[in-house]
Amino acid sequence: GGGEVTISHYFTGELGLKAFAEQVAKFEEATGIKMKDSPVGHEDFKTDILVRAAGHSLPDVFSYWAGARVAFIVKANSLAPLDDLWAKNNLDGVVSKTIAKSATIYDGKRFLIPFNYHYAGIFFNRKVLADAGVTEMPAKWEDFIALCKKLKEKGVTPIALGSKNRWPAQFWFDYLLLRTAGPEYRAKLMAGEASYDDAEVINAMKLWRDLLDVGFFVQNANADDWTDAADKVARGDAAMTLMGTWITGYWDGVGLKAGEDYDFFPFPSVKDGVPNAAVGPVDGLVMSANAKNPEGAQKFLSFMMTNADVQANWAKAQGALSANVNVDPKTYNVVMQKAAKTVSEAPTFAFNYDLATPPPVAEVGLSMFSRFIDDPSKLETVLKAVAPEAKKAFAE
Amino acid sequence: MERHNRFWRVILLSPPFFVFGLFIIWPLFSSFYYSFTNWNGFDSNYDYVGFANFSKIVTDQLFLNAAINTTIWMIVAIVVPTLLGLFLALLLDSKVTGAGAFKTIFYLPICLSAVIVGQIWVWIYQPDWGLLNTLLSHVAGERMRFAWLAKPDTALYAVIVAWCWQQTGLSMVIYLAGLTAIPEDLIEVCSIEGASRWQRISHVIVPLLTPSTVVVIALSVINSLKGFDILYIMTGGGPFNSSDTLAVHMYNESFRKYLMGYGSAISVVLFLIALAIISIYFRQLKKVDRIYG
Amino acid sequence: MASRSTAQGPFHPWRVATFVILSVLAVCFLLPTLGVLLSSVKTTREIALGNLWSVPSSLYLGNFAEVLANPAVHQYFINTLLVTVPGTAMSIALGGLTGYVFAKLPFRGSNTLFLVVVAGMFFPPQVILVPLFRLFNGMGLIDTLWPIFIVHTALGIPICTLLMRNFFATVPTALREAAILEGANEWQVLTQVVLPLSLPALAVLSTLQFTWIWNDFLWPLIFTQSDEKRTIMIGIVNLKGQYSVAWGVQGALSLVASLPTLLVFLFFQRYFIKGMTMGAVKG
Amino acid sequence: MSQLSLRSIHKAFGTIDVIRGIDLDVAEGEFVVFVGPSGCGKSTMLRMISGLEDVTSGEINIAGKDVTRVAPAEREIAMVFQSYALFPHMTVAENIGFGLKLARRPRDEIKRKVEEVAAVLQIGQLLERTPRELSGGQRQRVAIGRAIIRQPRIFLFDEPLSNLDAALRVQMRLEIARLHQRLGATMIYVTHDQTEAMTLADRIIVFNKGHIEQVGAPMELYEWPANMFVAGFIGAPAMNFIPGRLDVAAGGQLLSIGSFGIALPYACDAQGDVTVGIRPEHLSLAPPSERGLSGRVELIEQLGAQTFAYIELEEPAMTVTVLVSPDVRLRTGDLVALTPVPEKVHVFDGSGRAAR
Amino acid sequence: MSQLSLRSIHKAFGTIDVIRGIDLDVAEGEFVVFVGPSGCGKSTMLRMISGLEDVTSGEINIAGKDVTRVAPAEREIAMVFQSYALFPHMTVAENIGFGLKLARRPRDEIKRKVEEVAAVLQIGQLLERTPRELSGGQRQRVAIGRAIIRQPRIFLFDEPLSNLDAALRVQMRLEIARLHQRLGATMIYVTHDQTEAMTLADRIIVFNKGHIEQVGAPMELYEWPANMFVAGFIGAPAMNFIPGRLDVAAGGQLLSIGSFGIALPYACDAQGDVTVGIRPEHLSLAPPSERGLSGRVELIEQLGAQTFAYIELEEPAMTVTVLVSPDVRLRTGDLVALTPVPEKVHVFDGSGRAAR
Ligand SMILES: Nc1ncnc2c1ncn2[C@@H]1O[C@H](COP(=O)(O)OP(=O)(O)OP(=O)(O)O)[C@@H](O)[C@H]1O
Ligand SMILES: Nc1ncnc2c1ncn2[C@@H]1O[C@H](COP(=O)(O)OP(=O)(O)OP(=O)(O)O)[C@@H](O)[C@H]1O
Ligand SMILES: [Mg+2]
Ligand SMILES: [Mg+2]
Repeated sequence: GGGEVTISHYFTGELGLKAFAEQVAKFEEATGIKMKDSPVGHEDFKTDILVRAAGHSLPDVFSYWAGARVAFIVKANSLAPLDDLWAKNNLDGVVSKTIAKSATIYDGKRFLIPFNYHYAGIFFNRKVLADAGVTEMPAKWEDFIALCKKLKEKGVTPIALGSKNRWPAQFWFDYLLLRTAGPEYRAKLMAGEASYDDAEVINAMKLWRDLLDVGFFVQNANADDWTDAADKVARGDAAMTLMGTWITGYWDGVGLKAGEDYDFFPFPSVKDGVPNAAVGPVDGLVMSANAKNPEGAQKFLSFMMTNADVQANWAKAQGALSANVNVDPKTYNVVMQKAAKTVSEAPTFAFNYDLATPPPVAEVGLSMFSRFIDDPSKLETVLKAVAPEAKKAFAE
Repeated sequence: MERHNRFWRVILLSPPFFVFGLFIIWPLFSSFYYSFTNWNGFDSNYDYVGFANFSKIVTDQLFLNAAINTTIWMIVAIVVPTLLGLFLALLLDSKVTGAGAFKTIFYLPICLSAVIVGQIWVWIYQPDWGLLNTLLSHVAGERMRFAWLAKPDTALYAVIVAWCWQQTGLSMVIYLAGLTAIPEDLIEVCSIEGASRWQRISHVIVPLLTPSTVVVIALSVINSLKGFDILYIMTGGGPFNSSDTLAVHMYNESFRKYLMGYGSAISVVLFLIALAIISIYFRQLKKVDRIYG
Repeated sequence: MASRSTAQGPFHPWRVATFVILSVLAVCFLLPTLGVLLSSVKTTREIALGNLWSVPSSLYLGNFAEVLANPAVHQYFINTLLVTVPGTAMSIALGGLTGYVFAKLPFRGSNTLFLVVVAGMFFPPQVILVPLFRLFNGMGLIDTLWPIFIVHTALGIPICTLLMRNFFATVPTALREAAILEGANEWQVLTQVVLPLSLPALAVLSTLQFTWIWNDFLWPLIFTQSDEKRTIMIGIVNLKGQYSVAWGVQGALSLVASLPTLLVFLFFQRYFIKGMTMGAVKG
Repeated sequence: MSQLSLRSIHKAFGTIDVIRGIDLDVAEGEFVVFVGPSGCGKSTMLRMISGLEDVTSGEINIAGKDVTRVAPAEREIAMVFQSYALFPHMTVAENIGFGLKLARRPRDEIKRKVEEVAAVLQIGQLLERTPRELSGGQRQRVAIGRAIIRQPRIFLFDEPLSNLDAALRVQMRLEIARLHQRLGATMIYVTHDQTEAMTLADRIIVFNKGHIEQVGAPMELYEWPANMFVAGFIGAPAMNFIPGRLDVAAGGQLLSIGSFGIALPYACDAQGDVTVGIRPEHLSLAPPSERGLSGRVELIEQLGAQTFAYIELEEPAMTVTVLVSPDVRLRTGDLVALTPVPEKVHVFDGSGRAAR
Repeated sequence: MSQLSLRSIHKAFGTIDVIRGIDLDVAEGEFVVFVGPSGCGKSTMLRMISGLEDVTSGEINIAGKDVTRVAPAEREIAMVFQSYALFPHMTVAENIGFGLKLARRPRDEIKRKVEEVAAVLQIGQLLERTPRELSGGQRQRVAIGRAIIRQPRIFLFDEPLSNLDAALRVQMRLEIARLHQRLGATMIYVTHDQTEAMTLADRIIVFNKGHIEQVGAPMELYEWPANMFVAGFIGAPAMNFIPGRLDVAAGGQLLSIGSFGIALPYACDAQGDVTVGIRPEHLSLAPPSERGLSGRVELIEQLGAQTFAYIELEEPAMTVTVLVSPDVRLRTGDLVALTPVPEKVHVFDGSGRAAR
């Protein structure tokens, strides 16, 4: 149809909004279809989209976080399956395999067009590490500990964390659990088939606690935003932070140079024999089940996905990686190229915690992390309390 | 006359009651309907669960926590702006130089939106370079790095301070109004009877300000029951629910956990609490009316 | 008043003390506001590096330039005015009608009804979010400014009713009766006699309602979707991206966005106190 | 045909009967004054006539038309309120012309009529002021102006002068009297003020507890009160009430107060214990040696033209008020004898009814 | 030594002189009444005595001590306000005992004193009520109670009875008189009410535009007013002022009003055009055939004990008020002749000064 397509998304902020609008404009120019755009800040987006769903008035297309959240609304019959679209546009050849496998299929059908994705790694200030005499990045847990010790001796706080909004802490849990208990156990835990007082969880958390106990983390992590943590690394007050690739967009924005000022290395392996999974969120576009203009919406989705130029520009503005394999890696900066490579080489791609487990459980877990960070000595009590709460949350 | 009155009551009340009924009362009740279901907001299928949501409230630790926080919030948010507003009003009433400018300064925070207020106070409480720690460091002589908003013991109170900062101006203005309503001759009686400044305030002015106090308290209660925006912006109820209030809890359950049914049940309870408070308020109002009318 | 100020003799230690105390408090009250001011004249980078509270070495006006030159911001302002002014006026008008009936034409059960209306002030608005969305969606009004105007009108009715009723109660009943004997009907009594005498109450309510509606961002967030329909507070909120914030611009916009409410207060201030005295304080 | 007639009017507020059966006819052009203690229902009656208050039962006729259910504005009445009830936000001219404006009369007609009325009341130069710029008397005049302009059949006044100071009250009272003469309109006037009632009324209606105690011309009530209530209520200073006894004696009835006896010059249908009512001006002072009620001067009040003495009687022990003629010189503590004018002595029986 | 003495008191509000040189001595135990037109500065003077208002210049002495700069509470005065100024949140007992409580007197002493005072004022049974539950008269009593309990040297009353209705006013007036006798305290009393001033005052101070016009005992002012202002102000109904001429004639002075002449029985230091002042009770009515001021009866006011006639004179054309003796029967429109009592005629010169 030639009518309007309504779209709602959480790409706000100065850069995000502008870049997204540019890409939408390209689509409009190319097809003559008008898009009706509705950007909402991403915290408010959650409320907004729920109200609209409850009001039976979802936009034709909207951005959403792949994983449990999409699964949740798929279960509520709010989304339209996109298998035809997928096949027609031969998206198998366009979308990165790892991402396609992990993010697009729910209940056996495709519901999400992965727009771009992020990868969480340990980003660091090159100069600080160089000053500490570090040349080789740690691949093993022991090396990582040694690195931290070295930094600490130099008077630099090894790890910055800004967990005010809770989610930045989750990557630590994700990686530690994935690296010790493996992706399968984690998937079970995320699905409610394992318990938070299992030994696997306790072990992972204990590793984390050890880091906290020896003061490798900045003080008052709960008081900082992730940007504050990024700033600390940028300033050199801290050396590294475990964060998504969007941090590159933020750093570029304040004038840091990729590869010169900052770089990253993947989360080290902890236990032998456990595959090195990559963690990160996938931003996707979905189509609502009651879309008023499904044809236009599908056109939009395929255009956005298949057009390499759009993908490249958009990924750059977001500091993200494109899910489109045809995007020339050279459009990324050096650090991002490295990240893309890491992901493509990773055996599995796992969603970060709050996208991997259903929202009610994620609430419980995220609260657990910040409670734990506030007082690591309470680990056992915290986990004991969380286990039944998580069970209850799964029940709902 | 009565016939005429009846006619006009209907004419005059129809528009407001239509608007109020259609856009407030009806949505309110239709929202209450969901408190008997397990609706998640997205799904058009949901089940009727009777009073299950309400019995869940009884065992919900977070609800209890939020209820306690709301009570604390309400008490502090009533007491502090009321007393501070009264204090300011009394000072300003004594015809001090620049009273107009002072009034504007103290009222200024009300003009700011919760979005803005929340952001400013986050900056104030920032542990490393925030204003509060910077100032405290100068006083204490050592570097202060306390994370006011990140510690469960202080987060709620830190937000309340911001809240009080914003609300005091309103109490002040109401008290200033109340002060102008105190008959001059009662104050004159005080000087003739030999009341000291303090006696005049404690024995006469404050009791005579009771009608204003009732209004100030009512507004505080209303605003603190609603108290959501600023809290949501500053702590989001965190760290780990330590600063949840009932409104935040209701929001979390409904919109973050997608438990619309349970969230509605919480809002029903919230509404009942509000009704209880308001009828107490009205009873008080009648008493005040009888003495001061 | 004379007694309060003159009975103190030639030297006024109290006055000096009062002034000093007030000044100290004023500084305390101003400091936070200063934060907005500072953030608006610094670059986002400077703020991100923790230099918010320092005295700026040079004034960076780029934030203001960006805000003021942005056509979207102009649209936000227009939209906000388009909901705030009619919303303020309409809620006062409807509250005036109910207030008039409760004050001058009471009937059996009117006190209970009054209580129900006033109770409308007490619940958190999130409660009615979803039903209202459905209602307006059904009316086809989503993504227009109408729902915001309507909801603020409806939500304003309780406080307006409360204050208008109390104020009208201070207008002598004899005036209404005199007008009725002259052949006025209730509508004429209300518009030609009672309302013109209630200007202070109107000032109070105008200030409060204007401030509340102007500063609100929940309803515009939910009921508008396209950027051309958004209000200024959404504009501020949306400056925060998923992974970034433009602090400086946000500060500048916040400052600009707070001016109208301040101006309204200053404009109505004189009547405000008087209106409060007669409307609110008399219980 | 009477201008106003009230037929067994009752009024209850909730369960409280405030007006309990009022029947009254007022002739065209008559000036009727309602008096009575506070709370007896005068204002309520007036408001029922105006239509501002519904009657609970009964019928109100104005000019022969039943107006019991007619709207106030259509009853052809005008009311002047105690508080003046001027609209503070309107000028004097707007206040006076308000009714005409509501009736959508042409602008110049309103202007002309307002000026006419203002001329009558001599407030022509005040037309552009607002009420707060007027003195009490001027405000009252404006209120009256607003009433006059509508040329009503009946004017209702509810204590119109009670907010004015003494001198103004006298002046405004005269103006109302003149106005009544000039307009010849029917007026119903509620007041607490003795002087106003006595000087203005063609007839005074004495209310008490929602019913009428007595109706009559002022001097009729003054001289022939039907009962103790009216006797005590009309006249200032009030009539002295002294306990006495009435016995049959040779040649008539003997009224004794303590040991002092008066041969009543008229016949009384009472006997035994009675209350004797004597107005201050009907007691004269004599040296203590003379026959009379003996007592001692407690207090003397000289008002210039009049002097009142308060005399403490020996028997019965009580204080009575006496109007002293200007030529008598008295001092506090003097012993005196009081002799009443027998023809002017009122006798009330046990139930308070005048026993004449 | 006088209890209160005021020495050349001036008061200005901004640039407006409100009090322009007041000198006054009040003896211990004296009851002094301030009267004067509205806005003449009575209240301001009272408030300066109380200390609520500063004097601009001048000196106030109480009991020989200069209190000009002393705080109100230390002047040993008590003040009763027109509005009663009772604290609505306190019971009657608390209101009365307020001053003692402030002075931190023991609880039982306060209780005892409050009960004593309540007994004096007969409000013992009201002690636990709040002011809203009291009638006007009761409130006034409580206000007086609060004044009495402090045993001040001087009581100041600012129109204390003006909010009460006529009957209550009479009653409270008597109570204040009794109170004065009982306490023997110095009292300064502001009023608008003729009767209150005449009956209560030992001395009346007539204020006008911030200065004193005349000071004297009530009857002194009534009979010998120093000027037209006082003559017109004291006495109700007011003195009639008629333009006249004073000429020297054989054997004395001849005062002519129109064509009617009176041989003045006393010497007057005026000549030519004067104003003649005659009180209503000093004009007597005679048939029109008799010699006198001829006129026509315009209006008759019968107040019961008194009857006033308003006579429209032929020459000069004006209306005068006459007190008619009860035995004269008059009707509106009757032609009459008025003869003044020559000894009681006042003559005022061009400047309004009594020319005697
Ligand atoms: N609206 C009302 N509701 C209930 N009772 C009323 C109302 N209006 C008057 N009353 C009662 O009716 C009685 C008569 O009142 P009304 O005002 O007629 O007295 P009044 O004779 O005019 O007294 P006053 O001389 O004090 O003006 C009083 O007891 C009063 O309390
Ligand atoms: N605080 C004030 N500021 C300015 N002018 C004042 C003030 N108080 C009184 N006045 C003026 O001083 C004059 C005298 O006022 P005051 O109250 O003493 O008169 P009053 O004789 O008591 O009058 P009334 O009989 O009406 O009570 C008036 O013109 C009044 O307007
Ligand atoms: Mg009345
Ligand atoms: Mg005065």
